[in-house]
Amino acid sequence: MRDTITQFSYLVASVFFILGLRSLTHPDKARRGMQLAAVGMLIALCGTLINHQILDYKWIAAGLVLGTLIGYPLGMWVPTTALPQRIAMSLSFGALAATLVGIAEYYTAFHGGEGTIAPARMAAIGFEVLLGSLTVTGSMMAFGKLQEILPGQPITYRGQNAVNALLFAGAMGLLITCIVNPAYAPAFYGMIAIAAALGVLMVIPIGGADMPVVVALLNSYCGLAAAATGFALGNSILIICGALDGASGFLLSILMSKAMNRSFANVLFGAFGGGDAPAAVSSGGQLPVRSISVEDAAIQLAYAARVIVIPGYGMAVAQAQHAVRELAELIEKRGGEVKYAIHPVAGRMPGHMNVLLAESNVPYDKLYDMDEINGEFPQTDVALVIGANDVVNPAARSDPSSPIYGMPILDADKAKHCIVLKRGMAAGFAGIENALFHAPSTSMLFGDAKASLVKLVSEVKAA
Amino acid sequence: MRDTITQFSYLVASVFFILGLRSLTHPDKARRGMQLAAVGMLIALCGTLINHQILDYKWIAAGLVLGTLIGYPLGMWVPTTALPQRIAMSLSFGALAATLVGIAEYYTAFHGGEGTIAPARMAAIGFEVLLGSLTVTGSMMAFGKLQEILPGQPITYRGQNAVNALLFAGAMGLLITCIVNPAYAPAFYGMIAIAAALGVLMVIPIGGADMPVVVALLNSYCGLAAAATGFALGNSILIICGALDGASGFLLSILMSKAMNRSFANVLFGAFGGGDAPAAVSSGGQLPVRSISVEDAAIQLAYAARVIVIPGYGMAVAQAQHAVRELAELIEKRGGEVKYAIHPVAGRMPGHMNVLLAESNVPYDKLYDMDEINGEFPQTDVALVIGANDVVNPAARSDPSSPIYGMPILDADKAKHCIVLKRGMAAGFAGIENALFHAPSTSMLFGDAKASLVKLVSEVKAA
Amino acid sequence: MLILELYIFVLAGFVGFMVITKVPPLLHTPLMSATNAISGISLVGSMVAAGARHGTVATTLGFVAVVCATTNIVGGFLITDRMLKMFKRKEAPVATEAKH
Amino acid sequence: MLILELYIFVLAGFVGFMVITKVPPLLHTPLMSATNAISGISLVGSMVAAGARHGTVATTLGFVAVVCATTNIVGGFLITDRMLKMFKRKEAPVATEAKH
Ligand SMILES: NC(=O)c1ccc[n+]([C@@H]2O[C@H](COP(=O)([O-])OP(=O)(O)OC[C@H]3O[C@@H](n4cnc5c(N)ncnc54)[C@H](OP(=O)(O)O)[C@@H]3O)[C@@H](O)[C@H]2O)c1
Ligand SMILES: NC(=O)c1ccc[n+]([C@@H]2O[C@H](COP(=O)([O-])OP(=O)(O)OC[C@H]3O[C@@H](n4cnc5c(N)ncnc54)[C@H](OP(=O)(O)O)[C@@H]3O)[C@@H](O)[C@H]2O)c1
Repeated sequence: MRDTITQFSYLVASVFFILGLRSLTHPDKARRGMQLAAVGMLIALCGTLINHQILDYKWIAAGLVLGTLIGYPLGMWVPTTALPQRIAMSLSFGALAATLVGIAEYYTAFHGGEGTIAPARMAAIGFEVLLGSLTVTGSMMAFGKLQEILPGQPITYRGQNAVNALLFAGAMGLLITCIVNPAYAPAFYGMIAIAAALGVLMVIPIGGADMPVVVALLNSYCGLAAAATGFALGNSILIICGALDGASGFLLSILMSKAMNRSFANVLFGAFGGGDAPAAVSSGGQLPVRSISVEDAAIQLAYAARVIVIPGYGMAVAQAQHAVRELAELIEKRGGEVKYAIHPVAGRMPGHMNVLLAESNVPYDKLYDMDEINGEFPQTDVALVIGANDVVNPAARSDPSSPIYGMPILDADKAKHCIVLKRGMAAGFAGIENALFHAPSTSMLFGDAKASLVKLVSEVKAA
Repeated sequence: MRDTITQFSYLVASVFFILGLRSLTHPDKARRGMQLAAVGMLIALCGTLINHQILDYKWIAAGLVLGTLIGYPLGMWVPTTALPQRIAMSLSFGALAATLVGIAEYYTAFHGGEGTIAPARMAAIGFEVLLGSLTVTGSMMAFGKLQEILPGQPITYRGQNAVNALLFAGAMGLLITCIVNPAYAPAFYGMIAIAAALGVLMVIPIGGADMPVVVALLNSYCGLAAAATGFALGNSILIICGALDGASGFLLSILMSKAMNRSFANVLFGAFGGGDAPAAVSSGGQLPVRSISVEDAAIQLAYAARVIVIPGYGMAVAQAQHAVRELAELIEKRGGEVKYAIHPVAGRMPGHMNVLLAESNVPYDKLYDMDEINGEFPQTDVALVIGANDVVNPAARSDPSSPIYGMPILDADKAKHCIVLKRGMAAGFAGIENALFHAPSTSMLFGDAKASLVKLVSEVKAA
Repeated sequence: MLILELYIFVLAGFVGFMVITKVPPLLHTPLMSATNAISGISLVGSMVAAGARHGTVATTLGFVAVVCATTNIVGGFLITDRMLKMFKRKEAPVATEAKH
Repeated sequence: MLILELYIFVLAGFVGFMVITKVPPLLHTPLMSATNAISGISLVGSMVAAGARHGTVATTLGFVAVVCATTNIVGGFLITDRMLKMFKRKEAPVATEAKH
């Protein structure tokens, strides 16, 4: 009886989760939908609490309280600019939970449990801890790189991929050993250790700016781990959520590499995208650069009829989103029209710019996807590039030798004038020159994006 | 072992089915996709043949052969104009299969079987035979009305709905009896009988032209019956196909009633849509009608720059689709532009007109949905209405008292000229006057659609 | 067991709903005949009934069921294919097919 | 049993695929945090491990798992809601909300 209640609570919860994700197809419905999903989560928990296997509630209660205490700040206080690392971190938490459950399953089976584990179940547990521990360390590395605790540059050495391949083979071997002879504990724990090491080694050679792709990919691993847990425990809701999670992570990573016009393989083994640092020094100088004063820039903007704002990672770094909105509203008050052009991989994660601008109350119907707006640049008076670089690099269109050649970009160079806000001539994450900055129609407004924007606002007010 | 193979074959088949239906989102992919689904079906069959419960193959073989012999002509020789009744018929076959399997299950359980049936399983079997037999008789009635073996008019008598409600209650009562005491056979067979009767009585009061809605609805019942079979046999593929079937039937019937701007309730209990007959005589006469000669019509069409063809049920009756294409091609050869406007419920089933025109090789990118094309009528020289009536009845826009008021229509009356091909002044299925036929801009070309079109073709050639 | 089947039913319902809503009116008739063909899957149940040697009654019922289901499968897939074959773009159908 | 779970996995995969592909780039970041929150469902497994009295080791592992999962659930849903709250139309947000 009790079991049936539990099962039904899970069924209801799964439906609510699906409806919740489904609601994300439209911003108006999204919030309601996710609240429904949260309710579903609550139902599932209550359904579990009545499970007859649970004899002792104090550790559960303690865990719930402690988790809430940690979770609340992570939910309410993390700045939107720190979202990528935030997601990487919670990913490692999720994976850790799955792994530990798997280990507990294995341990209890041989300490007071049946004393053995059926092959199918062992395989499930094996995949669970394998993917789990790999994701734990991997996403911790990703977190470190995104938080810039760890160096962003790819760390490479000869025969790296060979080593990884070897380790992977080893882990698989141990997994099979476990399935054949589950009682042999060393194989099990050895497998976990290797997987953990693999997680580190796989992320090391990947540049900081590629982390989002890695995170998305790890997200799908984490999902698969959860699904495996479901198979191990015979728990359908875990299977369903795992599948949903896996699908989402996988699709997003595909989408990102596509938008960066790079293959998965290239992202994972290309040792590419070492952050701004490497090329920062090399570039600039040779070619002419027209720098512009705040006053002149303000005049141009004040009298522009059509302005398109192109935000990039730099806006996130400078936390300039509020200043941007202010400026835009000023221009609109003066009769100018302002649109925002959002490149699919502007910033450091999918939808990064959308969230930042939404945070500063820019109505989302003013944000245009690349394909919608690219045609409008020729009729645009000023393209205002705020801390964007690679996503407006014409080399992607023109220069087959460029590493980003073929990546679709925003045609800022086709606007009548283009004003670029950045601190110096440093390259973007791709670490390459950007001809746009040297184009005759372009003028650079050097300095921190936020500082410059604040100045611009007061100037435009004055104008 | 064998079982696992069977199960996997079912899993693969289910995936292929889903992919097949998914492919129907685009005509180019559709064919491949459905062939994949057919392969899936084959796999499922092979998977079943190795089932160890099967001891004797001769009756299976015989059934397969006989079924193929009956199915082939039904697949290859049925004219596209007879599709609605064709679908109704195969629906009754499917439902019959489900019902018989259910009965066999029940029978064997008490003759050489376990001697009893667990409540859950009994409930499943009960729903299976209940929905099944209801669908069998119901869709046979629908077939009769569509094939015009039975009178199209709704047959009504006082307290009809009360009687049906009573019968339904009775069936439910017997179902519960079965669940409580499965051994009591009379309850089981009585339930089947009542359900069968209910199928007949529920369809009797529904007009011939509403049959497509009924068919779609019965389709979803049939799906649910199949799903119930799946629950009874513990067979997942039946559950999945049942759910797919149910969803499709349900959505289509919703769509149809929406497009007719009628509620389900109205369709099912409204005793509406008695076919052309009732109003046929009453209408016409009073108001002026401008009839036009073939020659004049041909001239108009020959020199028209923009023509929109509006096909309706009459085109299906007259089998005029090929003549239509011929005429259209002639006009195009003379430099005129021809588009086809397809109303969602033109004809007698969803997509009816699309199939007919596709059959006569009209490329599908010349077929426009109502919303796409309605705006173009004012710039149209000639709207050529071929056997359509209700779907171009302005009363739906203007006259709140009209039974079809609020149903979206094609604005043929807004075209510069409108030529209507029909045999007389008879009403459409809704059985109501059509002001369009009396409009000053409209001229009627009386006669069978095909005959008139053939004449038009030769005249236009001459012009 | 039963609960798992319930999960399957619900999920399949979701899939069905999402798939069907994406089918354009253009192809609604083929859709109807396609679901008809697929519903013929009840054949797998019928075959067991017809072949399990559960006595004449069961066998006969099973036999008839097999006939009905087979009819739907054969007829359904054939007519669907026949219809879909007819839908063509303005360009030569070959070109269209080549696309995929 | 296992096979039924396989069905569930496959069907859920379909559902996930179809649902996610419909999410516009605008909401990809909330999507990521939403899936993160939902992945916290592993809590149901953790709770059993923590409460089943299978000895100190299992209980400890379970306890840590519960903490991690809860963190994800609480943090994930809160941050998702926080983000979604920010997406507004040009009209007053009230109006927008009222629509649904
Ligand atoms: N969105 C995703 O999902 C995703 C995922 C993976 C990789 N990526 C990659 O990330 C890149 C995103 O392109 P992007 O154009 O948005 O950024 P970007 O190419 O990385 O360039 C950012 C620019 O902002 C400037 N900047 C940094 N801090 C600034 C500040 N405080 N004030 C003003 N300017 C500042 C930097 O130049 P200075 O140092 O001279 O100021 C830098 O050139 C793409 O190459 C994309 O492939 C994106
Ligand atoms: N498509 C669906 O899914 C569906 C489902 C249920 C109900 N319906 C209903 O069916 C109706 C369809 O509207 P409709 O305009 O397509 O058809 P309609 O309103 O039924 O009118 C058909 C017209 O064609 C004429 N006609 C019949 N045979 C003809 C022939 N051989 N040559 C020339 N004309 C001929 C008839 O007039 P004459 O007798 O004077 O020739 C009749 O007025 C709508 O009311 C709709 O609600 C459709």
